[in-house]
Amino acid sequence: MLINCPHCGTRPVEEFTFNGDASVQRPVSTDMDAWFDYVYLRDNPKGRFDEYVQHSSGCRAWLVVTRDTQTHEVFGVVTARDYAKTRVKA
Amino acid sequence: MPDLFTRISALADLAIQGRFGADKGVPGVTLSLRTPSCIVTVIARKGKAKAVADALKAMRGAVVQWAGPDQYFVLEKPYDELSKKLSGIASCSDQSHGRIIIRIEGPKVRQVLAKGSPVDFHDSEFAIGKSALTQMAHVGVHVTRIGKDAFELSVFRGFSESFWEWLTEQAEEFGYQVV
Amino acid sequence: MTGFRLTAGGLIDRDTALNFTFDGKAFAGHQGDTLASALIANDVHLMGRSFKYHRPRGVISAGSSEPNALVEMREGGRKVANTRATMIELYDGLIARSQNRWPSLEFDVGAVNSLASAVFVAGFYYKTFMWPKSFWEKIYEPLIRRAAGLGVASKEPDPDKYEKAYAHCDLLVVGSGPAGLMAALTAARSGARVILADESSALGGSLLNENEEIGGMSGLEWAMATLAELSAMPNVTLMPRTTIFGWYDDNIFGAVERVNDHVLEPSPYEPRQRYWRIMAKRAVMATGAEERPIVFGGNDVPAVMTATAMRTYANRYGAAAGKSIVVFTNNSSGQRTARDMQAHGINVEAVIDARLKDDVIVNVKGGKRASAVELNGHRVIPCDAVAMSGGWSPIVNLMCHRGAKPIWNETIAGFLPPDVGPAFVAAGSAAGHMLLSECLADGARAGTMKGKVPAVPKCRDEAFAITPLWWVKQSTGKAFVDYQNDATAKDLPLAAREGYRDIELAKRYTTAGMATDQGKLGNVNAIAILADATGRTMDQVGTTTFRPYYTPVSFGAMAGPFVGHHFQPVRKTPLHDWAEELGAVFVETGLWMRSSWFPQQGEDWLAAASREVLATRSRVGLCDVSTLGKIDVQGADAAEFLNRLYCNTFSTLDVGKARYGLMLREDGIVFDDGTTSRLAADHFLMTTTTANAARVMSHMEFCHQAHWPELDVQYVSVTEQWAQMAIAGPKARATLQKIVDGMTLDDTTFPYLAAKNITVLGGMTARLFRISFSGEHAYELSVPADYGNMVARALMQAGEEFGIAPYGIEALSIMRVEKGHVAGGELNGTTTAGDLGLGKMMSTKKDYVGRMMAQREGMLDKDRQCVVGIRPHDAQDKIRSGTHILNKDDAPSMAADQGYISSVAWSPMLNMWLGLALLANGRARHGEVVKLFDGLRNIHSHGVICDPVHYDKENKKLHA
Amino acid sequence: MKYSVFSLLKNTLSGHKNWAPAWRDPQPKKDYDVIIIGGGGHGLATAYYLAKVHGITNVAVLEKSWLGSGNIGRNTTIIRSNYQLPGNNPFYEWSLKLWEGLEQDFNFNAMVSQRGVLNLCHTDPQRDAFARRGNAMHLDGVDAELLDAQAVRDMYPFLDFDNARFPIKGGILQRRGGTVRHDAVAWGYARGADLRGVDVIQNCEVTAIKTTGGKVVGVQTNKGFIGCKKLGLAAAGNSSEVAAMAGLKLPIESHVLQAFVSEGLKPYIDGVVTFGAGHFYVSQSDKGGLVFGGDIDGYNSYARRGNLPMVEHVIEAGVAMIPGLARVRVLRSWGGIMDMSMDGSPIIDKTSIDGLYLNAGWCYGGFKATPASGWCFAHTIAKNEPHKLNAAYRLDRFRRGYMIDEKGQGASPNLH
Ligand SMILES: Cc1cc2nc3c(=O)[nH]c(=O)nc-3n(C[C@H](O)[C@H](O)[C@H](O)COP(=O)(O)OP(=O)(O)OC[C@H]3O[C@@H](n4cnc5c(N)ncnc54)[C@H](O)[C@@H]3O)c2cc1C
Ligand SMILES: NC(=O)c1ccc[n+]([C@@H]2O[C@H](COP(=O)([O-])OP(=O)(O)OC[C@H]3O[C@@H](n4cnc5c(N)ncnc54)[C@H](O)[C@@H]3O)[C@@H](O)[C@H]2O)c1
Ligand SMILES: Cc1cc2nc3c(=O)[nH]c(=O)nc-3n(C[C@H](O)[C@H](O)[C@H](O)COP(=O)(O)O)c2cc1C
Ligand SMILES: [Zn+2]
Repeated sequence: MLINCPHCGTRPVEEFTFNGDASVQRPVSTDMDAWFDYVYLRDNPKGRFDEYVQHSSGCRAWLVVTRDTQTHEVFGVVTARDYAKTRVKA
Repeated sequence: MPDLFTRISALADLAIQGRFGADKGVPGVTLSLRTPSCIVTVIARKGKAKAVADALKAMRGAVVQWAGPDQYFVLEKPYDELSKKLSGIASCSDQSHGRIIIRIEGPKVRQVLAKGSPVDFHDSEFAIGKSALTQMAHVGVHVTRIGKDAFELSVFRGFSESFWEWLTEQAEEFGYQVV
Repeated sequence: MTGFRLTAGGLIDRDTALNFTFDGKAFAGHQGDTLASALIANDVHLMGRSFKYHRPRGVISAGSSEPNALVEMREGGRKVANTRATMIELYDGLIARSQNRWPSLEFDVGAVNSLASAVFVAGFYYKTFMWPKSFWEKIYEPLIRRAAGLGVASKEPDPDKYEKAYAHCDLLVVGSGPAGLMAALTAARSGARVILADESSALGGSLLNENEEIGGMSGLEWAMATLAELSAMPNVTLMPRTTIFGWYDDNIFGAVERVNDHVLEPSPYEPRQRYWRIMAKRAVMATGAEERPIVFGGNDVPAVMTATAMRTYANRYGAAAGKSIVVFTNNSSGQRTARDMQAHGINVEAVIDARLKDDVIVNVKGGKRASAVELNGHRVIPCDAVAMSGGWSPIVNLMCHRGAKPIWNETIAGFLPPDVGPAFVAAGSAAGHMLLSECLADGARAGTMKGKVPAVPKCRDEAFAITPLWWVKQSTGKAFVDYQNDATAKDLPLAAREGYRDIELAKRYTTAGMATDQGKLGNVNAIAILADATGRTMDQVGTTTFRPYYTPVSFGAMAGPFVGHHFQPVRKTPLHDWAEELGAVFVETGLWMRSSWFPQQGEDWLAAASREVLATRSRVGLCDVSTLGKIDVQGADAAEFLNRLYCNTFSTLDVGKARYGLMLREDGIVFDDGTTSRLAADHFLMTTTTANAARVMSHMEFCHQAHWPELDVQYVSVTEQWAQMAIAGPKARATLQKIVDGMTLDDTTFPYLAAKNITVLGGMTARLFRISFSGEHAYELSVPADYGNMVARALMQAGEEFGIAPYGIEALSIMRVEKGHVAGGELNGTTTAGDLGLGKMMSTKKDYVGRMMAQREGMLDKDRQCVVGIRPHDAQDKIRSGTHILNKDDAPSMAADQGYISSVAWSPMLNMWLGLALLANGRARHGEVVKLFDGLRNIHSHGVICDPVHYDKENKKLHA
Repeated sequence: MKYSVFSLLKNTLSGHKNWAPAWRDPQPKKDYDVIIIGGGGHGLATAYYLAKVHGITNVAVLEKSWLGSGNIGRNTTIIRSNYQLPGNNPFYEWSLKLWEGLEQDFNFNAMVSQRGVLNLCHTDPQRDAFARRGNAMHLDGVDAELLDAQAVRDMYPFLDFDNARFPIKGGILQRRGGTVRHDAVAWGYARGADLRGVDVIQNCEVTAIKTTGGKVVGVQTNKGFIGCKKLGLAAAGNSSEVAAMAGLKLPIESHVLQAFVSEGLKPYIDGVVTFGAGHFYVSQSDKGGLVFGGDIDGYNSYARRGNLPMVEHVIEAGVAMIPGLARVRVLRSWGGIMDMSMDGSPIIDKTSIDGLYLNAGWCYGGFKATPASGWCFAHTIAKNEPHKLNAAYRLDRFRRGYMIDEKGQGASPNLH
């Protein structure tokens, strides 16, 4: 699997570490249900999936990789920074 | 500012001069240690990326290497001077003793690097002056191309012995020289 | 011809004589031979025994699909099992032995199995060996295990080296036959970076063994000319002896280059094999087609082989499989072999072409070497070798490695590769083209990077036609589908009758296709027979799943140089040399080597560590703590960032001060701890535990970039920049004072938890912290790494008059247990701040990672196990980590479990064993006498629960 | 037809023409008392025990593909009961006890082979953790032995004792642990269930779950609608997908785990050995292949195949543990989809929906659990309440803060 790091260019998967679903968002509220959802519940989709990935053996940037969990095809990569910003807007 | 105290490189005992590995005429690669007076990590503060880039471009006598998003290794400029010059726009951290820089050059340099890193160092992909962060032999490496067939490999001090052992073993089949 | 070596022809150097032994018997062959061709030239066909019935077997193929001729090669640490005699290049001094036979290949006792073969049908294991119950493990299974397997593998370390490497290209061409050569040439001429790889020892593919005509020259000459042009181009890499074993995501190919398997011993500077990860923008699968056997009686008798194999031995190796042969075919390949063999002066007794008349072979006579074939209608034709061709299977493996299934094609009676997109295309016979002209044109098409497809040289075509014949049902002898695993034509209908109808179930029940050749020859025949037995078509049955490895890959290649001591890199601290001088014993801690004790004459670790503790607590000690993670945290929002990372507050920390901090995971469990100092309003220095340094860094990067990108904060690891040493004990200050520049250390200039940039030894930059893990009056001093050893030596000198002693992490952990400080044993990923007695640190005024989840009922349950001190009830007793704790009068049971001892230490101060434990509702149980259960070591005693702080409760020494 | 030496000989005489099918190939009825989704080990075992122990035989097991095509058909076959937490160990020990009598019970030789499971340790803290675990096992009456380096060397002299980066300091051994012929487990349970009247229906994919008034009434499949009073989910790697059909969101992620087998060899290693300084464990199958594996690839995946980095990672560890492996060849590698839970422990429980039961979250450890999982799930379904052995495997434990986290990795499925 190859991931195109916005900072470093295309690198193979061995340079990255994964941290699961990026679509879940850390709640600002103190609502227990929202927090439970965030920490424990996952859609775990078969198909298109936004995933946190760190270029840990490279520039160390956290990225959000949109990938098909069945074919492993990568559709796109953005930095976690930009992902967070656009999400705030949305 | 010159060092008041004598620095003992972590590779002092290993990087012994001489010719090693296969004896096929010209050595495939030549290895040497580069010990800059200073290495400083410079990270731009929020919204100051461009200001920092410009300031570094303007800075005379500094060797500036890309080291991540809005982040640089600046060589040959003391930490104190840099943090003053860049105060308010960047955060500086002294790494002068934290990293070991190995220079590797010669006709087989790319074959040797290819045994460690997935980065494509082909002329068409990796211009002179370009830096990359990658891994070789389970060790994080900062690579900079400094000439046609010449590269610098910068690793954390603590890994340098292991890394040197690995690197020289990869160079054996071509024969290598340590200077 | 002399013996079975043809007098002319072949790509062998008849002037070289290479000596080798097979089963101890001496033979000679030529440069260019494989072990198989050399044996055949020496009239040796019996090369192995089959898995289940121990049937005598010889070569079926001349390539990597060989199921039968597997041999054991070399000796000692270089011994390797199951090597294909058809792939190993002959070298002088080669040693090979046959496998899976006893006492000898000629006479193999195991052959009795074939008498019982009527019982040993597919799946018989599952129906028996169940009574009496105890017999399975005592008798049946050991027998089965001894019978199973083929070769014997070495258990000695391998003296050879292995390497790994990455390669990048615009076009990877897999296979160097006409299609592959044409593809490579076309792409290379257009300037693309091309890699051409072939598993064979020489490039050229089938052109090395077929009589073809291309561009007015022989196919071989054309291949050599093309290769000459390619090898002259700087943008082309030719890789013979290189098997592409798998296709992975995003066009990454795994390959193994057999750099030195064709020599007696590699040069010390070269690897035996090199494993490649090839990243190809585009790739061409020009892997050709595999010729299938026909399933008929005795189709496994030595000297029965595929038609292509027979003519390959003759054409490429100058070795005759026999002197009078019979050909059995259902397609044009058989005619080719007959013609070529005749041209070599071999008698062709008969060509039985199933397409012409309904003659078929029902049995092959001659146990260890074919002597005659028996046709339906009992006609017997004497012969000494049989060539068979059941048709062609395009080699589609690689394209199916990512899940796509091949598609059945009636006209060629084979499965064609699936369409997997433009980045990886098939060409030539691999794509189902059986005519040379098509293969060349197809190769040119596949090799065209952009623009129009160039014209290809003219060539002579062999017509191709096939009428499927899978299984000669009238067979009188055993007819094999999977040679190596002894799966016969009868096994598949049986599997179907028993309900294992799906091809995947049939595979697992009969083991057809599961041997070392992965059914390269047999699978399509198996599919056809199963289709017939279940009234389904070929595509309804379909293939089993294609998986890596195209051919088996040695562990060594995959491990590369990362074995033995080099398995993982070693990380040394800047004080390593200093510690070594003082005779330190180093211990692996993650990748670090840490000095753990400094034994003197005749001391074991406990004596040494105890002495080090006494020295430190009574005088002064020096310890290397450089491995602690150090992270520079700067920026306008640095304080706010730390507030969110730690459960306690850092914005209130004064400049020049240090504070102990506790980090939680988002699930409310404790993650890491350490002291963090404020060097300036916008500059903190964080320390982490050695174990978590990397994870904490990555956690910070995640929190900042994913959660709080708005924060103006920068951080970088400076762990390696600083040599850090703890100076602890009543004389720590006095010792330190002697090297510190221009400052008198006292409680006003440098109070407890002070943290400052200073200089030492007359101008050396340094950082000094007044913190203590040992509980003593202590400091931690950081100096630039390259000066570390020198400063440590200077401190040893300065402390000499006070009787300074170096101490290691063993002494350190004794002292932290004495003081009840939690560490790894307690920070085990399941404890809360409350469990550790640090609940009060959790701020109620701010948001921080882990705050919410820490409030769940289960996290606050009073019966949670929390940290307590523990001591033996009888002060003489020893206590051990991992011992469980029960109520004094409870009988052992999981339900009665109250907790366990997490850390222990022999305390030289209190002269007894002390520990920390995690105990249910522990804080309420100080003073309670408990039962200590150590069933593992069968030690049972009693302990007393107490406050975790065993020594100097009032912290007098800290401030002394 | 009962399998025995005699039936084997009898059928040999008749050229094996008269073997009865191991299971029928039934068409689905229009409704069942219980439907189990998933014809893997757990689903089939559940049906088997529903029929055998609870007398509930109007049961269908719906399998979307061929029988045992899931993880039961692709796991590395290790069985053991060396867990340390109270919620886990009694359950896994019961499973091991069921394994010990399984073949006679369902009259199918699954080659249950207790040749021992040895976990190596390379540091003192590791040894302490093993001591804690071993003593927990002893508390539960389970066999465990703490070995020092010499004792390990006596068992397996060919491990790397002399040149290792991380020297072997000892290990923990469970002699009753071992391996089982994985496919045969699926086949044995399927045949046993079929003989007791259960419909095992292959190539039948559930595409929707129908509920009315908060109660399950049946499932939509590619073979049409099938009604049921109770519905058990045992879909392992596909649990999230199937649960979503009932509107449930699970504390589970799906990850790919690779496994490997070497070329067939004469006896090389007798028991199961697990490396403690990297991800590698190995045993030898009765066919002679070295069956081994390591860690999950790390990224969420529903593809039954992995990538090269984990292959290298595993094999590097393999040679570090057994230098002699360098010249052994890997024959084949594959992958399976793990239902990785948020605390590394499984869920066997009722759900918020009446008549809907959940069996999931097995991570890479559910093969050894197969008998007990079937046993407990059958009980939970039949009695509409958990058996005491699966009482801790509640779905709401995460919300309430009672995780069962053997490794202490927290809510990061790919770290368990
Ligand atoms: C490589 C690997 C190695 C492993 N090693 C071990 C080990 O050594 N020891 C151990 O204890 N465990 C091991 N495991 C874990 C173990 O295999 C699994 O936890 C266990 O098999 C899961 O239970 P199961 O058998 O019921 O799952 P499965 O066999 O996967 O059964 C689930 C079934 O549900 C079916 N299904 C899914 N969705 C639907 C639908 N919509 N409709 C109908 N059917 C559906 C699937 O097709 C599948 O057949 C390993 C797993 C893997 C992949
Ligand atoms: N007349 C017949 O019966 C008949 C049938 C089929 C093919 N043919 C002829 O055979 C020729 C086929 O040409 P082609 O170029 O398609 O195939 P080829 O057989 O000439 O070359 C294929 C090459 O690929 C190599 N290879 C296969 N898998 C590999 C792997 N995984 N890694 C590395 N190398 C691998 C093989 O070693 C072989 O050298 C044509 O001339 C065709 O006419 C004739
Ligand atoms: C314990 C075990 C042993 C195996 N032994 C072999 C073997 O000897 N030969 C073989 O070809 N495959 C073997 N396999 C792998 C299977 O062929 C198959 O790849 C695996 O069950 C996954 O199925 P799939 O590849 O069809 O997806 C084995 C699998 C397991 C779980
Ligand atoms: Zn990057």
